[in-house]
Amino acid sequence: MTMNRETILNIILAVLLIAVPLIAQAMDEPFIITLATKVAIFGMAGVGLNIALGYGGLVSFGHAAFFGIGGYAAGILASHALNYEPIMSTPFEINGTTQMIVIWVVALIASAVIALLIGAITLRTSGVYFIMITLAFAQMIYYFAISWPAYGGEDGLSIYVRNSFPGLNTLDPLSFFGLCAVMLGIVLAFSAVLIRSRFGLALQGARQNGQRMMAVGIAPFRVRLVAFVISAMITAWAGALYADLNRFVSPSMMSWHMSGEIMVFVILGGVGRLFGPVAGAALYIMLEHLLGSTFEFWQLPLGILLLVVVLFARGGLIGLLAGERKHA
Amino acid sequence: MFSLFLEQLLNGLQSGVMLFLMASGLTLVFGVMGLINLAHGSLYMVGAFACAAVAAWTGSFWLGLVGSLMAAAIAGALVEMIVIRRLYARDHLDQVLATFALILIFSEGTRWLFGSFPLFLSVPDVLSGTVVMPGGFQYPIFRLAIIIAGLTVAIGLFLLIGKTRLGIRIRAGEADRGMIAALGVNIDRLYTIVFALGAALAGLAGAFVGTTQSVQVGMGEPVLILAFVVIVIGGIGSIKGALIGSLLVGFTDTMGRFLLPIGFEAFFDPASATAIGSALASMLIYIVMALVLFLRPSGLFGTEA
Amino acid sequence: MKGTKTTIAALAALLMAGTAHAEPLKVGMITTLSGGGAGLGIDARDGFMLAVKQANNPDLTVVIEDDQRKPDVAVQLADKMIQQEKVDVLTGIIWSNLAMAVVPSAVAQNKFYLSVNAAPSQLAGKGCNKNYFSVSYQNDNLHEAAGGYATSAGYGKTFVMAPNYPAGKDSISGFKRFYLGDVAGEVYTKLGQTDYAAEIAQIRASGADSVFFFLPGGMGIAFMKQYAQSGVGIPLIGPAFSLDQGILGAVGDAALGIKNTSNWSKDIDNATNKAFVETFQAEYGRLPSLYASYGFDTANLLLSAMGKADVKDQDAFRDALRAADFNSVRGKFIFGANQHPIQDIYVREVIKEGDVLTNKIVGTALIDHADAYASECVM
Amino acid sequence: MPEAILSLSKVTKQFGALLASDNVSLDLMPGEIHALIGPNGAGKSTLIKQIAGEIKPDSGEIRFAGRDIGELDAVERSRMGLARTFQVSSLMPEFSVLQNVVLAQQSVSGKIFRFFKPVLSDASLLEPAMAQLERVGLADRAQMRAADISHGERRQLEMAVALALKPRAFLLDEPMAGMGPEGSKNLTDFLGGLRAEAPILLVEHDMDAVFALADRISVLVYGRIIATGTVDEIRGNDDVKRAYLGEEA
Repeated sequence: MTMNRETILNIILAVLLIAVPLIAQAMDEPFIITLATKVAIFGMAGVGLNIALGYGGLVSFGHAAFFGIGGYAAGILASHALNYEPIMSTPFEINGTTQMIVIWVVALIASAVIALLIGAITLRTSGVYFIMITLAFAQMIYYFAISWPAYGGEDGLSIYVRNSFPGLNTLDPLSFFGLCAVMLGIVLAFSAVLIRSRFGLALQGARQNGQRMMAVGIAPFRVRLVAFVISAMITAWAGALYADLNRFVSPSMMSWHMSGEIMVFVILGGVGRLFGPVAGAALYIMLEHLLGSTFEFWQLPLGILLLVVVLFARGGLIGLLAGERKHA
Repeated sequence: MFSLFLEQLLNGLQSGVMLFLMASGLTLVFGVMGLINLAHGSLYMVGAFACAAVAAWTGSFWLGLVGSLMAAAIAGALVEMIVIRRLYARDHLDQVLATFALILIFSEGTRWLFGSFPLFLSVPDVLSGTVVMPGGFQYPIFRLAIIIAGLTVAIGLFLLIGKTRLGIRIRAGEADRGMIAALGVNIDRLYTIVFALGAALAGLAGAFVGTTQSVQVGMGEPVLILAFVVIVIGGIGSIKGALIGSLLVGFTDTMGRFLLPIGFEAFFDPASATAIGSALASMLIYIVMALVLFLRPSGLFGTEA
Repeated sequence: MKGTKTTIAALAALLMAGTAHAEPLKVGMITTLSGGGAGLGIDARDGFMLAVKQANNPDLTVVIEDDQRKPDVAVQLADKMIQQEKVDVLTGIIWSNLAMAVVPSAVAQNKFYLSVNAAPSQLAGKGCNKNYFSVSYQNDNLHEAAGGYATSAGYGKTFVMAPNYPAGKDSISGFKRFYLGDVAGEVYTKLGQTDYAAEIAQIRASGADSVFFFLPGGMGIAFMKQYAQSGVGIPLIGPAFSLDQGILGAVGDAALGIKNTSNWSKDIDNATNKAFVETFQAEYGRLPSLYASYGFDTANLLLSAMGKADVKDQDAFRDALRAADFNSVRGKFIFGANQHPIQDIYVREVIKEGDVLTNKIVGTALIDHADAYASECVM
Repeated sequence: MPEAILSLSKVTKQFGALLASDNVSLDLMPGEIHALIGPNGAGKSTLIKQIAGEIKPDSGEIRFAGRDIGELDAVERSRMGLARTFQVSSLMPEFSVLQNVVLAQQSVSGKIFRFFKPVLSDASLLEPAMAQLERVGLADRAQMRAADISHGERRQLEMAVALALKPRAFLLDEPMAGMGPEGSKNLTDFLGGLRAEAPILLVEHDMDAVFALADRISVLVYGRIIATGTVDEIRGNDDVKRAYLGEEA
């Protein structure tokens, strides 16, 4: 395989994402590591959304719900473990845990079940209706989280101590970054493989021409539903990591702003591009950090910059730097 | 109890009419230009701020109202010519991102100009006070005025679309862009006018709502989401759908907040009934929307598949 | 010999104490400076910085960051302040949900946290911490005072209303804790709700003799304007948040006459308060709000402790904070065992001074009031 | 007499006041090419859509391979072996020519939900897909984007996709539309050989092609079949002349 410009760009991005925290560690700038961790986690959430949005053409405006479900999986399990209260005692006892691996599995299963339910209803619609009905479901879950008192409601839930991963001191910023970076690598690799697989071909087909899909005997609905579920699971996984980054989870993880932000990462970086969400998250978080500490009305230049990117740099950052997308 | 029920029905109507002002502009812009405009809520905020500023400066709410219409229409026309025009040919995603950026620009720009504290805007003296309604309850005159104003706008809008030359062009534009351009209509100008009209409707809603609520940065966002719920329920692009959707959402929300906690008292103790009922009430309109789209994936009056 | 040693030790201690105020101290302020709730954070910041400016202490450095009212952003800023800026003290958070996100982990990392506003019950009771001080109040205080006032004013059928989220539920239970009459109705509204027609109709129909409401920010503005238009006329009682200086202008005459409970008011009669109100107005061109007063007191508490101990000596610094040896705009200032203030809470009424709406103290609701959670706190 | 592979009886479909299909009865026998002709707006495409399952008839019965398929959707009908091409090419524009065929191939294999193995290194899909491209003469275009090939080539690709489905019957909706004379001739020859594989229901305007290929012809006018018969019978039918050929002449 010869390397095209996008592959080279992806490699540069990956190297940068790993190098920056290492340099930051050497220069004793630990907050940069936190920012890089945030990029990795939001990038991961974006990679999840990109499967539905970029490859499947399913513009979900409600992915924050899954991000939050992942976060709450971490928060709820950890809070039960830290308070030594079983989650349920009848008919059999289930205890909380602070093991990330268990938490991830729970986050993946919970998000899959809920995405299956939401997808089964929302995927009957298309276009703007789909955008808005996914938003509606996210809002339902958001308001539920706010008014449900058991796990803190709007106050959210503190984890106090970051959950643990075998053989790793997760409290050390660099180690935790490493963990998140590896997870990002895994979902990126999975995403790359997925899109070249039989399923990936069917998913991209469903985006381009649903009528043709039916004519060749593939039901686009089922393909889209599976893609929606996979997409939600990856975003939920990122949500679980985000809860651990902040050692805190709250309904704000599920707000429509968060859905919008995850979407912005994907579009800013380049829709349907493997590294698009990572590039988008990196750019957004960098801007937020640089502008936020210099100017009280920093969201004004941020807005203008976003506008310029969408108007003049079509195909996002990756599109700008690597040219148009080659056929899949 | 019965008069309370009547009063709540009227409240539902008023909240629906208010929503219609917001939603009609949104659905018009979508119907004609195929544009998803998240910044519609910002134009609503512009209207409220302009009304408050002009009213504070001149001492007259009515001048403020004129100011809000003009400010929102001008802001809308400028935004259309500078930004939105480049987005018609793009997909919904680019539109979402660009108008999301516009929200940031409008919100922070407004905060820069007006500061971070809410502004004052009040009901004009002529419309303050209450009247006794049939059924025996007192009702604020201003809310009645909003109902009348909103219904007038609705009728005006139906006449504008149905009877005037501009309306014919708008309908033609909805049906077929190429066709109307071929007929020699200046499509750029038509789009600017339609967008400014939608913005003015939002600005008007902002001015009305500003008198009864808080004129502050970010005030447009909750209403924006509601307006989207409305137009999706009604069928995107349909003014009639926006009207029906607005009323449905207005009634559902008001009656839900009123009746659900009472209803749950039949099953739970009062404290949990209030808690569960209120929680459900805050989710209710989204549940209704999901239900409508489940049964009719293109909304009640939608044509687009 | 032994005597000499003691003398030297005492001398050394004296010297160290003497040099202590020369030790630098870095404060990280995380507060809301953008978006809808920015007014509160800006007031708290301005009050805080006014005191810092007046003290002109070269050893005090302040780093300020905007949390955008997002808990996750607040947590990351706290990490930044602790890891990178290496601050000794954190402060500034306005909202309880953000405080719950930041405070537990900050104090666990041995940083001091001084609250300029939010003081959720979790941090006053079981979750109290020796490094956490609330300068403002405990969240329930003003609601409790409202309950106390309603009782003493002779109300027997109060309608209560708050948003459907934890702080809202806490406010209602705080009110009921000191309210002896009957509840005519209890309504939880949607967080961020802007139209209260349905609730106002219920109030009118409830036959209540008073209404207690806790609706912070824009929600309160909307409710009061609509309530005034509705002509219901049943007296309103609320905590000061909805009737504070920053908001009154936006409510307008609809706020006139509303009774509200507060631990600070610009007409509390003491020299510090007078000077504060004057200098704040001179510096920023507006009247100070509640949040500005909390910010101002917080900075002065910090400065007083800096004068007594080095922040690196945590125990000594903590004792210096506990002593609260500073001139508060509230007059006397004492911390209770859980490091929340024990204080008088006043009843204010909204009045007009010339064209400007403001509050006037009309009575005292609770004297030397401590919070309900202090007994659960084990340090 | 062998049983019809596809048979319509009394299929009726109305859009508002327009009767698009009026009591249409029609069958397709094994090994035959049955052409459906009629003037523009006669309801040919609507009929194809009803057979393919994209729209539902108001009444009437459609049987395929001995089974009533009225309740089956387009996907299920395709999977039963009913392959259709579209009047206006309907392809995956961003896919390569090869990917378009592979997608169909993968449907036939019945294994869509495979998430890991790269599809373009799967010989069990690639080889048959390339074979179909070679049959329609598009092998040298395999790596080009479907959006970038010529109109005629897109028609050929439609055929390749249909072939890949290994159908039991073809529904071809104007396969010659927009093709040059040489392309039409080539396709005519190709279709002639195809009837041995599976019978074809052919909607076509190109009368030369129809008369060269069809074993039987049905004539649809205003939603009604006014005549069915061999080429010679239709040529000699007065009704047809009046209603259809007469108009053209």
